Amino acid sequence: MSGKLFEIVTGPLSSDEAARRVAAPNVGAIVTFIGTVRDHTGDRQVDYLEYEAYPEMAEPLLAQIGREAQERWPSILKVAIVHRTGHLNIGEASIVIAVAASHRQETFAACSYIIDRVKAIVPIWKKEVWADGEVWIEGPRQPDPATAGAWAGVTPFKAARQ
Amino acid sequence: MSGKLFEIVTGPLSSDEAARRVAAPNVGAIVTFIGTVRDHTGDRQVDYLEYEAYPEMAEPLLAQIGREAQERWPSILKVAIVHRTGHLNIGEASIVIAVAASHRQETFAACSYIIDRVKAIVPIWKKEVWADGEVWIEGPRQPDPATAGAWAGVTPFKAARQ
Amino acid sequence: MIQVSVRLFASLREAVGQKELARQVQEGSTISDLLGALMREYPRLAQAARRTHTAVNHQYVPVETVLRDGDEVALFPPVSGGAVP
Amino acid sequence: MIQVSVRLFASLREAVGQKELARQVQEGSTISDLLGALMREYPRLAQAARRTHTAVNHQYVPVETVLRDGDEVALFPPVSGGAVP
Repeated sequence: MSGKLFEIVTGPLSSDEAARRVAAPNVGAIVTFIGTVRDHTGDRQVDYLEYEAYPEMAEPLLAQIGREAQERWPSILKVAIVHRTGHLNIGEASIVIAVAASHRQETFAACSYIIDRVKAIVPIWKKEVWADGEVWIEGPRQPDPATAGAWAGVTPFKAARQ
Repeated sequence: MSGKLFEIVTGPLSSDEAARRVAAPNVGAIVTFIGTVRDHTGDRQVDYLEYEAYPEMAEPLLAQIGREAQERWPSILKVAIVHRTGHLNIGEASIVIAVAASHRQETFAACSYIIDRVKAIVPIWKKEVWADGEVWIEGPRQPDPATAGAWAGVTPFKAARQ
Repeated sequence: MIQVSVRLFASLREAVGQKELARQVQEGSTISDLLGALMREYPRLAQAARRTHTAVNHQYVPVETVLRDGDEVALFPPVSGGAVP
Repeated sequence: MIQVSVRLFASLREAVGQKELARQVQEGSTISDLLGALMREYPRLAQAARRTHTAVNHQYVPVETVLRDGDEVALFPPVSGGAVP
């Protein structure tokens, strides 16, 4: 992994490495979120996942989500979001988020906001592969201001061009 | 670091290592909290910190806090809390908490609860050392049911013996 | 006529069998027009693309958006980066 | 007389100049009695121990707790593991 704050990568993720991307002498609290591949979805046994991304669009959207979090919680000093694509086995991390601040108060809410937004608007897809089949997991609907989850009011859309 | 879930250690901390302590095939979300040494407290410039613990009492209390979190949020599968003691330089981690669940919903609240409780009841102290002096930082008061912070109602006290 | 590139992802990519296409369309065409033409060309896309998301030059835009020469159009299913947990 | 060990931490440890003491006290003595005796023995402890927390055998207990033979008594300032952030 490089030192970029918002990145789509193909290799293994590390929360220590993500924490280093947001570290600074005035930082006293870092919250990280690690999304890992579960062996099941509901009652279905999962063999592995395949993640696919549209990196040229995903990385700017990750950066936008970082800015949104800092606007909502100005105490947040730095955010890093790294998403992995390709074949991921059970237990491997698909995403690592790191949120840094001088004091911890707002770091948890900001990190929770960020993972919700990533799942709502960033063009990344996953295919579940089982012993006897596979399926692309689709999000619930087109992201829009009314359907961006618990954090409504922030839209990923630009005004339509004419 | 070893594989213990609740531990006072003297060497460097790693959030990846803490996350591995709580990893399992049915885990899909891990939240970690990393407390790091800031270069300042208010307007005071800090050189380094000295952490001291009462390990025989601290480790069982860390385990108790883990159990409290799992009682409050039954979706939490596993908790690890590792605190470092001794001389810590700016930027080094003094505590790492890892909270694992199948789904992320309650992981942030549980992790926030845990760090608040650690600071309220676990016998660990820190001394701030500056260029021209030092001071032991003291918590606000004796921990008791009414003063355990935002999570009142859980007391660290056993009934007084007669 | 104007020239656009089309990026396809996930189930839509599999339905078409390609990651990227180059197409010429009439000036004034919308994404909707382009999508309709592609569905006629790739019948399996019609199945997969019931809930297609649309972006132009890395920005989400409505399907009514008018295309311009050189646009990079992206067609993909609802994002699931993913969904749960 | 009964025998107890005393563990001291942070500012209290520095005030006494030792991590651990062994003391004999009268049967029926409380932590409060022990602390009073130690403050007379170590005048600097009286300064440092204004807000002493007390534990016996790794459990927080009130200062009124009666000591038993073999108890490990701990005296320490409010915990700060730490305070901020």
